[in-house]
Amino acid sequence: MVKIMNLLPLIVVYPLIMAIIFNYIYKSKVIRILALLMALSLIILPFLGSYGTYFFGAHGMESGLISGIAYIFNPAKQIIIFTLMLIGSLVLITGIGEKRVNGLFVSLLLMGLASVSAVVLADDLFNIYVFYEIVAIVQTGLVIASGTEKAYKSAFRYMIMGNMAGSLLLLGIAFLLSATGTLNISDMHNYLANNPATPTIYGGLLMLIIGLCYGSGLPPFHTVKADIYARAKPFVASMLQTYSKAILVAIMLVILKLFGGLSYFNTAHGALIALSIFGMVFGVVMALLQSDYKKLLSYHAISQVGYVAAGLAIGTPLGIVAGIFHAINNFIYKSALFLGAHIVSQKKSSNLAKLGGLLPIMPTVAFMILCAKLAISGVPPFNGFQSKLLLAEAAMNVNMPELAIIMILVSVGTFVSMMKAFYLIFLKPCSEEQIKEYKTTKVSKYSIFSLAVLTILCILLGIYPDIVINQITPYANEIGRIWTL
Amino acid sequence: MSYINREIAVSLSFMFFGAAILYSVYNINVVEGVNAIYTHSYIIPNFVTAVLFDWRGFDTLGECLILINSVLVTGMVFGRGLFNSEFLKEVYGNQKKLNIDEIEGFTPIIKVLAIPMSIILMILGVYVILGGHITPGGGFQGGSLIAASYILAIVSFGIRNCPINFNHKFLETLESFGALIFLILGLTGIAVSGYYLLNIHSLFGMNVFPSPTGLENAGIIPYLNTAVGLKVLAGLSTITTLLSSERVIVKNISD
Amino acid sequence: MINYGLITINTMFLSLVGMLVGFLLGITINTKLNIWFYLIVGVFIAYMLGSLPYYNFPMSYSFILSLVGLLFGNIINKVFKK
Amino acid sequence: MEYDKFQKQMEKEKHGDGISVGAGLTGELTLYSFLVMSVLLLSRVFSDILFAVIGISIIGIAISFMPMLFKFNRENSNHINMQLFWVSVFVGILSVVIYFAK
Repeated sequence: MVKIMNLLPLIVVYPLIMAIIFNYIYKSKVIRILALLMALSLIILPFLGSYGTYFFGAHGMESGLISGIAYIFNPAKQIIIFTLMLIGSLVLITGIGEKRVNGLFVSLLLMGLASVSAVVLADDLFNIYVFYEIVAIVQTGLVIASGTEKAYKSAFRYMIMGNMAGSLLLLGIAFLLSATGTLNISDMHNYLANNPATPTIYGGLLMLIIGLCYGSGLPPFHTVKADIYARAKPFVASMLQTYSKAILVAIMLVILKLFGGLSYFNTAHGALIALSIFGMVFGVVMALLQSDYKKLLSYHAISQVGYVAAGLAIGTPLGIVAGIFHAINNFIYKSALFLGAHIVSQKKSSNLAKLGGLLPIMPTVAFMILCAKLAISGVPPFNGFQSKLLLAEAAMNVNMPELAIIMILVSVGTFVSMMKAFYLIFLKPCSEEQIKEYKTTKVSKYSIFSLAVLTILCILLGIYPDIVINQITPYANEIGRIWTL
Repeated sequence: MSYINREIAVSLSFMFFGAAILYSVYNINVVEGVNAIYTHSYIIPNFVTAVLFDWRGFDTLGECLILINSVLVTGMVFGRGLFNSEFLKEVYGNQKKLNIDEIEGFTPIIKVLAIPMSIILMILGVYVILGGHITPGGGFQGGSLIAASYILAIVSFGIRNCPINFNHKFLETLESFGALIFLILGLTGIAVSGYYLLNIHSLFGMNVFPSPTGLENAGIIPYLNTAVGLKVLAGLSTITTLLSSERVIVKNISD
Repeated sequence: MINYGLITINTMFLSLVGMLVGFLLGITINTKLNIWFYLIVGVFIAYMLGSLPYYNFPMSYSFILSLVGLLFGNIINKVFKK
Repeated sequence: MEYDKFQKQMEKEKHGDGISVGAGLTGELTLYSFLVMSVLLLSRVFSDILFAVIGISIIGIAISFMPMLFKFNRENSNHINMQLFWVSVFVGILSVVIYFAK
């Protein structure tokens, strides 16, 4: 039998190597071509590894404990990483169309992709922390890249919060290490399940939740997070929100895997559900108030984070399937919306009051944006409908109809604000001069291509949701626990 | 009026939070766990370095990348690779030369002492990097020592007449090179056995890092140490250069 | 004690790496360095440091050789400048 | 709460056109029904009559304060002191919930 080499670490290492090279050649002329090649090669990466546990440096089990750093790879993680890489490559392709694209932007984007994949893959708390920090810094950098004064300010605020949350997360990991003597998540869960709780473990749980909130933008960090989405370039924001959601899925699954089924987890479990509800409602209410398209979309990103978190926090197998599926759908349609915002702001600006009458100018783009808008509001036959249905079902199964009602209400709010934005951008009558101005400004073909790919995916997943769900289900069954209120 | 209420709320919540943390810290009861494995299997004399570069080498790689990223982002704050540099132009463009670059530095006494001290400090840094796998020390510490010698020189001479001339291209090359060595040494591990960052002791019958008896297991650790050292020195020096000079910003926003 | 094989590739390799790194740093130093002064001070410091464990030298060869590398790099820098 | 008053408030924040006011009203109602639903959920979780009574009175108070939206907006603003305030309150509440709640 031929032993096939397990190339799993390449998912992380290859983008990192390329990121350093891109940073080195940062103003060369071939950067566009190289970035295009890079974007194409990213998509192959998730298929390189083989399923199972991977030990770094061959440090596997020793005297009953995993001594080194371990990665766990399975179909669910594969599909998350595939979507991540797909969005990454589409954003890179969109970035090629920018006038001042440079190696530094590509480099930061790749670093972020690699680190988020590492967070998703890792079965080791400290490794998760290290790459989580890299993602925080990368996000700051990507916001600053847009170069406006507001971008600087919001990035600075994000960094201040990041200092606090990051150091608390590290403290929490130190607590858990001291209480259990290991950093590997599977080992740690075994230890926690067989030993009584100590206050140190409570400390670890508390800090993990704070870290989760910062990394994903759940309240009270939602204002900071929405601000950085809004101040970044819109196509960069589509990457930023993808990072946040992937981190949310990864860390939430870590918390569930560590503490799931333990008696003292109940209150924290309630807190997680409450946080996700807050995220949903606060996001959508703030979004309804915005008059800036980018800001509106960024608050919706927060609201969707709340949905994903709600699904995962319910913690039943169905809930986890719904949560991960919603996260994947969300990567797709939210990125499509942000790319749409990119196209719109290339035409004129992102201020809703100044826009209007764009429908006759670019009907195809308008149709694609409308598809994404319907997907985010949960209208069949788009993918958002499938996952929101699953989420509501999961909430009903644990005997929490109130949660399902809140989800539906928030969906209604989403629909209203999305339609408001659609009206103000595309349908509102506008003057002749403005139409002339629209006709002179050009939109890059690259961003329309990316938008089209994402729209097709939206419809595809809406009609055949089983492609994704079948991949996730085994992993969800492994982690989830059945309970009712 | 409502500030009072808010202050009370904040102080209460900090009290609870602080009490919770103190309660946790007070009840720490360390379980040995995986630590026993680390301390009982001998790789190299310095167990800390053994953990950092052998057992958990991938984490160290991540930490290096945090530093690299911070340097990239610091560069970005100062105008490198922005999509739109109008804000920086507004701040720095019109201003007629508040030039930090032309500050002459300190008194002659300090200048006389600074060069020998920074040279010795530099060599000490190299020594600390090299002894990383045997004595307490290693790449991070040694690299910071070398960066400190550079900072000493900059502080005493000013950036224009600085005797140690780490120009930007040199630092960038050093940093990329250091990180690439780390990443590619890891890849050789995959090529040899299929495990990333495997500590290879010998290749084709030759010791990877020739060392005296008792240290045969060092393998790639000294190389990793050197790579990290170069990278840390380059990263910290880049940040120093950026923070101490306006030239970089003016150059960045001019094109 | 037999001093056999004190200076071999196994014992000197570390110092040679140090020399390389020192050279790398040395080519960036612009001022002229007084070679004898640095060598004397370097030997003194190396003697005070002592050699690294497992390397049974009377003094720290890695320190001295790094210094030599740095000074050499400085000379090369001077030559190329002119 | 009257539509005209609400519109005037929205006018102050520079989005007074019909569709924006409608969106604002949706937001207000979402916020309010979220409050009702969470009180229902909480009273069911803790299955306590007293709690339900307190919850209903909270809802009553909320009605009298009715455009809550603008206050909510102010609390969620991007000022760093607001953000730090809510973060610190959050860590306090979370630590109480995790350590001391049963």
